[in-house]
Amino acid sequence: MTAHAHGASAHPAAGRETGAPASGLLQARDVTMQFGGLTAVNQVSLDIHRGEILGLIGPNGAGKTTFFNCLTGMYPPTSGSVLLDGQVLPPKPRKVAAAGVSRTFQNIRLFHNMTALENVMVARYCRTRTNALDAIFRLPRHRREEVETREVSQRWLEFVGLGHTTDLLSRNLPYGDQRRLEIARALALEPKLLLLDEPTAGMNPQETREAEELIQRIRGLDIAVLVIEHDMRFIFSLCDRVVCLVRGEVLVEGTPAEVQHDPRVIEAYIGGSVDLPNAAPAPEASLAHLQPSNPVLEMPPNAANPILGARRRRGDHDA
Amino acid sequence: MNRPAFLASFERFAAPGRLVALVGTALLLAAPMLPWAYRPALDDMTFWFAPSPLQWCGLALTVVLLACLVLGWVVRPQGRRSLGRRLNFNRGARAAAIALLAFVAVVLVASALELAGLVALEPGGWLALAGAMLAASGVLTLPRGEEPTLRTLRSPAWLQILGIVLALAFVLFVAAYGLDLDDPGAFFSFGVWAGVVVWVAAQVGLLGWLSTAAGQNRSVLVLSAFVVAFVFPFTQNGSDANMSIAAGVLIFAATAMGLNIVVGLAGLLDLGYIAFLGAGAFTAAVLSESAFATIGWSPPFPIVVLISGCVSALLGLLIGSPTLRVSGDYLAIVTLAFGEIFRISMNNLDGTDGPNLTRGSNGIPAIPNLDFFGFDFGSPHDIFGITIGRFANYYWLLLLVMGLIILVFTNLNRSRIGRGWVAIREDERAAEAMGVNTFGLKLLAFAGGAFLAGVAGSVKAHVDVSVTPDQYIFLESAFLVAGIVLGGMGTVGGVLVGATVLKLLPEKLRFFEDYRLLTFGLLLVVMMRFRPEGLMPDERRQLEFHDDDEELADEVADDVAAHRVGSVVEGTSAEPGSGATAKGDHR
Amino acid sequence: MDLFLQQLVNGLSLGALYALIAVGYTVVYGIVQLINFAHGEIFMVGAFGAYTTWMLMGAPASLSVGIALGVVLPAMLLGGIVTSVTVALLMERLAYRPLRSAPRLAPLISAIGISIALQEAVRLFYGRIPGFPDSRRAIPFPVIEGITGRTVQFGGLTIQYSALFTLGALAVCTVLLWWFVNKTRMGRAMQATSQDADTSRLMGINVDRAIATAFAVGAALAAVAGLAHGLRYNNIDPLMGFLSGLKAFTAAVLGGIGNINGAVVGGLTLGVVEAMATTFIPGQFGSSAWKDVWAFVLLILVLVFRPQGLLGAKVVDRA
Amino acid sequence: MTIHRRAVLAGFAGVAATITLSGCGSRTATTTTTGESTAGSGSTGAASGNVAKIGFIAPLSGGLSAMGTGMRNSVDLAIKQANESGAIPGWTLELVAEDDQGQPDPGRNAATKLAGDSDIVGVVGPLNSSVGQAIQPVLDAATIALVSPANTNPTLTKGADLANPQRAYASYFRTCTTDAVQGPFAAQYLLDNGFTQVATVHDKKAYGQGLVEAFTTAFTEGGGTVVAAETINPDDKDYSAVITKVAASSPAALYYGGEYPNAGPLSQQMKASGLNVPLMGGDGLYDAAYIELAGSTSDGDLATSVGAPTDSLPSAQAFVDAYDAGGYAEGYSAYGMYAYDAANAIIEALKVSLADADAAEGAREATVEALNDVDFEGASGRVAFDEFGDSVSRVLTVYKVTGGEWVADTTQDFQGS
Repeated sequence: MTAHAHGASAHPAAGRETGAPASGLLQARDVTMQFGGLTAVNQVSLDIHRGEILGLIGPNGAGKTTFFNCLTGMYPPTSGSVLLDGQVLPPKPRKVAAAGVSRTFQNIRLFHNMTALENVMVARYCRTRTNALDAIFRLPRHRREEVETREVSQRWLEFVGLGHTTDLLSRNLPYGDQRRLEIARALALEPKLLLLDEPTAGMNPQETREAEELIQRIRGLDIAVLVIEHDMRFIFSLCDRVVCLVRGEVLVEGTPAEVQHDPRVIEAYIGGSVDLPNAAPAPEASLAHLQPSNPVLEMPPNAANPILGARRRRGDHDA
Repeated sequence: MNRPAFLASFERFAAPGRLVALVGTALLLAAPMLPWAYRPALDDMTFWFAPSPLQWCGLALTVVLLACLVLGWVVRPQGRRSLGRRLNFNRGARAAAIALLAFVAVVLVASALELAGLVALEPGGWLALAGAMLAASGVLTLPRGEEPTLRTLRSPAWLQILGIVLALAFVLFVAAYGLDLDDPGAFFSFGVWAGVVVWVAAQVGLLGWLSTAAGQNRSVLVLSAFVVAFVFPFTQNGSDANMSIAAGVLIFAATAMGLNIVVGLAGLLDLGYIAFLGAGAFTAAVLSESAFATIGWSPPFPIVVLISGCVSALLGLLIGSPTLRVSGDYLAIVTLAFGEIFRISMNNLDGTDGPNLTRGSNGIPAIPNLDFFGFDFGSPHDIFGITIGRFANYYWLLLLVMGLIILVFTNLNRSRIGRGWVAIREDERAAEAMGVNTFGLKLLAFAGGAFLAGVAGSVKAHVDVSVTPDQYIFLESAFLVAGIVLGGMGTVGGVLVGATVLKLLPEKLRFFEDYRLLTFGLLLVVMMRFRPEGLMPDERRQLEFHDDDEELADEVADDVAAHRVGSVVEGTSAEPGSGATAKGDHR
Repeated sequence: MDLFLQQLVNGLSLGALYALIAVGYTVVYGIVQLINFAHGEIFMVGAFGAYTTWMLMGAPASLSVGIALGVVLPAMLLGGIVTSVTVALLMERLAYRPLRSAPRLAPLISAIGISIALQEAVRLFYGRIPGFPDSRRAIPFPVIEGITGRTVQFGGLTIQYSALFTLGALAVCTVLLWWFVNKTRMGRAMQATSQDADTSRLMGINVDRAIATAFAVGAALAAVAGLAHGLRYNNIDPLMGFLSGLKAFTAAVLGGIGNINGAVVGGLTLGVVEAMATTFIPGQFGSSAWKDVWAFVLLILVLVFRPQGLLGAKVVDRA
Repeated sequence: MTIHRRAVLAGFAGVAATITLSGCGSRTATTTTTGESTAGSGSTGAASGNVAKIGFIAPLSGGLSAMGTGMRNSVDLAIKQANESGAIPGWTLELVAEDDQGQPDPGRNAATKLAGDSDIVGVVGPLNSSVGQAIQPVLDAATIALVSPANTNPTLTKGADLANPQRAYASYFRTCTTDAVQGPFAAQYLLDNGFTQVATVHDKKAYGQGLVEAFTTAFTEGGGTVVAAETINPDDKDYSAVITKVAASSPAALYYGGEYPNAGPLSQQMKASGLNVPLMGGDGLYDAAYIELAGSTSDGDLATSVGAPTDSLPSAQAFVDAYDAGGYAEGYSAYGMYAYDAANAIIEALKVSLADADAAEGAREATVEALNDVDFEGASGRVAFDEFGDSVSRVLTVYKVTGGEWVADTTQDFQGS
């Protein structure tokens, strides 16, 4: 799990290379975000290494998405800075994207009335140079880039397993496919770092497994992944490192095993209302301790939340 | 709209219904041979056995009705690819009968209004009405069946091209003949007829086939459309009156097309767009050789066109760069305010309240005619024995401008820039997060649209001879927006239709003039309520306005796929093997 | 100095009129985020409603001050309010409510349509009522004894009773509105709806009624403005709503749209700016020919540098 | 495949059938359509074979339609009278009335339409100077005489440089006087009556601004002082800021360039805010509606208007009587008399030009030439044109609001400036 790839190619066809030393890709330095009197993110510092998968967990309202928005320039942080490859990222989403950080959204934000392919093609915008005059007079550069954009985008669709959806309107895709389309769109930006905001929310176990596998393949392209997720099982089996954010501050940072057994994390989650893994990989001393006291876990298997119910059944089966 | 349930029960009586309809059709066939009115009204329907043109129009529709009735009976809709499914004759018959009823009713009412009243109608008219009513009531019993699927039919290229050419020939005929009608009643009736013909074609499935054909033969469509537009002045027998109107329509359409980039593609509502047309017109006027021009420099016209465009674009940047950061609703108001600032400024730059640039409210009159290499736009020329007057000359020039604007519009739309605009329209923040330069693209739309309006304005100055500030008021901006909304945002055809309707109807229906604005206002409200995507909508736009309509979404997706098949085929034939080589080159 | 004070008085009385109309824009925008472009026409309809009431009372003239102020004026006010509110509610019900979930362009275009249609309807048809004056040109407003033509001298200042009436109307309306919004059930329902319509619906608030109330409140104030306009300028015409509406909207944005106090402050500011621009800007650009330009330039500047307006709070866009 | 093809062909039957129809237009070529001349006259049914048409362009719809319809009726009256009296032997005159909505664009379309009609020999109109600018070249290219009853902008006749006037279009004439006459006349009146400190206000429209400029020049030349020069926005209702500014310079009178819809409220507000001086303006104020809008405080306000008061001029009285007898639904409005005179000027010219012409189109040039020599006593006074095409009539009257009515104060044949 410590394999780090290098090389400029971010293309899906590129192979997975290993052996390079771990190096800092993105550094968040004392990032603070305040809304009026409320401090949503407080002095968060975080390093993301090349090619690693970093999990970001924390109870609801811990500031995870706000932190994401600070990283991607959607919110200019009240103080602190974000560096990518040693360069300060300007707080403009577009420039952050061009620099190589792309993201998906917690609530899917596809361009609903565009086809799947067009959605991905939009993300090629900052990787192409055609200007208005090229386009108006259909100059060679325009023709060349159009063909290229179309092909590259199609390959990204295929990479996430949506090769057959090219001409379908994104609003007509099944929920899971929409999530994957969002990832394809983010990948088409050729990012160095991919930020996934709850990529498995609302997915069934099958889809979750596929997502896990997809993220592993993305890492295989030498793209670092920062993922927010409530599904602990997913996080702990996927990530190289995990950071736990509570009330806008970093509580714990470490390997999945360390974080999983950290009493502070467990305590933080007692107050939380989110689902907990009921079957962690290391059952002897894990968050599973908390099961009796967590109200969520006392819900019957087929409770109002069918997704939760499904996940739980899968856990039972695994156990 | 769902069909009331009781209508479905009628279908038991389909056979007798068809008979009733056939009887009605027979009456309709006979009626044009009789006089319809006692005295001449519309285009004079007082003769025996000599149908007037409008009566011929009705007769043609009757023939279509008869054909649909018979074919709907003979051809059974068996199998998905059968003739009956492809072309739904029952729907066609229904549409044709209802269309005929509407047409006959309009003709009779118009005649009665122009004459003493209903007493002036002769038996022929009543016979036609009776026939139409019979036919219409008869066809109500016919099963409606499914939507015709002719649009998915793959037909040979020559047939498609023939279809396009015939359709455009029909458009030319309607335009030339309709414009020639001076009588408001006749014009209105003919307009209704043209409208219902299109509707019937849509119901049968022919329109779907045509749109597929047009999509797959875009260059043929464009070429023949321009040929038709080019030929139009020759149908006028040397009269310039309609060409003057046509020039006005073209200026309006060209401006609206520029606005369509801003509103239709980028989704920015600009309520002061007329200012950019005005800026172009004033620039051209000031730089013209008019004795009233305030700058003693008059460069050749092509340079003036460029300068006009640039001045407008500069104004667009000036107003856009600070305000495009504000959200959509605010932008609408800021642009409205800008339009007012422009008008007031043009009024004030008269030497007393500001530097003398525009001569204030007097404006700049006496702008001379253009002269290209000895071709004087102001004087008539004889081509093929037909006199081509002043406005016909300008009409051709405007056609050129229009072509340029359409080129800009469509090519931008089908590029990464166009995709960026759609993305901004759909979800601006997501677009920005995906690296789209939202501000830059919005500014480009704004400045680009302004540039095109400026170009149109520079020609307008010469066509109009004088430029005054009171031509560039808010209402004109509202009309431009309405032209786009009416036709369909984001489409070329829609804007052309919208512009024609908004400019032509008031010219031809003068008696209606007092109610023009009222109708216009109500039309906007009704359109937004019932068909916000316009008469000829862009498919994506249609979806935006009908967010919850899944059926429509599937249908559009099918269409997109169908078009894609066409364009892929086109693409490979144009650039053989380009796909394979590109892979290697751009890794 | 007298000149300055006199212009201040002129500006405040003009601004009070703007403010009364601006409240309508602000209340409606606050609750449904719709620029009710036709609100200027509601103001016009209010003025015509007041005039109609006067005509229906038999066009009473040369009355004693007591009857004019005690009977005729309140009746006209009531008539104006009833007319405005009726038209506004019809408009909301028929044109806006069906478009509530449509893209934002749709209601805005619809509003322009309503605006033009209302203007034209009054222009074309009002004068056709037997005995009513031709509405295709300005109609002289009735003389109300005790207000029309009366002035009070105050030092070197001349203040018309009609100006005092307008300012007084604004003061009373502001207090009543504050009471209504903060102290009544419906007012609180409106506030809740403007915060989050969906949640409010879940909490049992009749959102439709809250929105309709917002339209009605705005219309009532616009009717007061319509009457004040008639008294102040002695004539009304079908097109008077356009420019006044535009200025009032400017005022609403100036003060911070959605903020009732902002509308009042914005209106008064705008009025004063216009009056002062007429007198105190030197050179060619200082004549009254440019005052509207300055007003609109002010609007653009405010939107650029302080989009939330003078009194508005900064709103964070939810990602 | 065959079945598909058959399907398509069958579908085309409809379109094909309609297209072949274009061949049936033959009947229209022989049958003339009724056209828009519903307002036309010439219904006397004179047996004479030749028809000459007089065109008319003015706003027949929209806000200015009251004036336009009055003008149209007056022209109609003139043509009817000419046909009845057989003014032009062997010819019947017809009116073709077109609507310009008061805007250049439709005006241009209307003019083009008239120019394309070979029977048109002259055109009366338009109302707005901006429309005049747009249609002058169209009609001039076809050598059709255009006689405007209402355009007051001096540049229409004298060209861009008023200091070195040059006739812009040989075919353009007008029966009304220009701003260049009314303004100085008002200036002289004010000076004669002891007003030497005057403020000016105008509405920034061509008419108002032209009036104030002409007034200012004459007034300062005559020894008066313009103490304040302001403008208002015609869409505005609140003039208090401008009034305050003007009042600060303590004028003895205010000269307003513009029309009554703004002038009335301006007078009212001015007096209400304590500036109790007379307001004076041009013929745009001379309307009963001014007094209604200005209210009871308007007594003493002044307006100049062209021509002598109706009751003092027999030809004017005759026009009014004939108009009333004509049974027109609308009043003849402010410019009715000038429209009547304009039509009669064309008719006078036609007496010369049509005398030995066989077709109307051939008489167009002669009509333009003959108009230069026309000289007769019309409803508004003497009708004749100077070398620029302007009316030579300079009889003007000052009216004063007295007891809620316009009362003639001074009538003068004004020869100043």
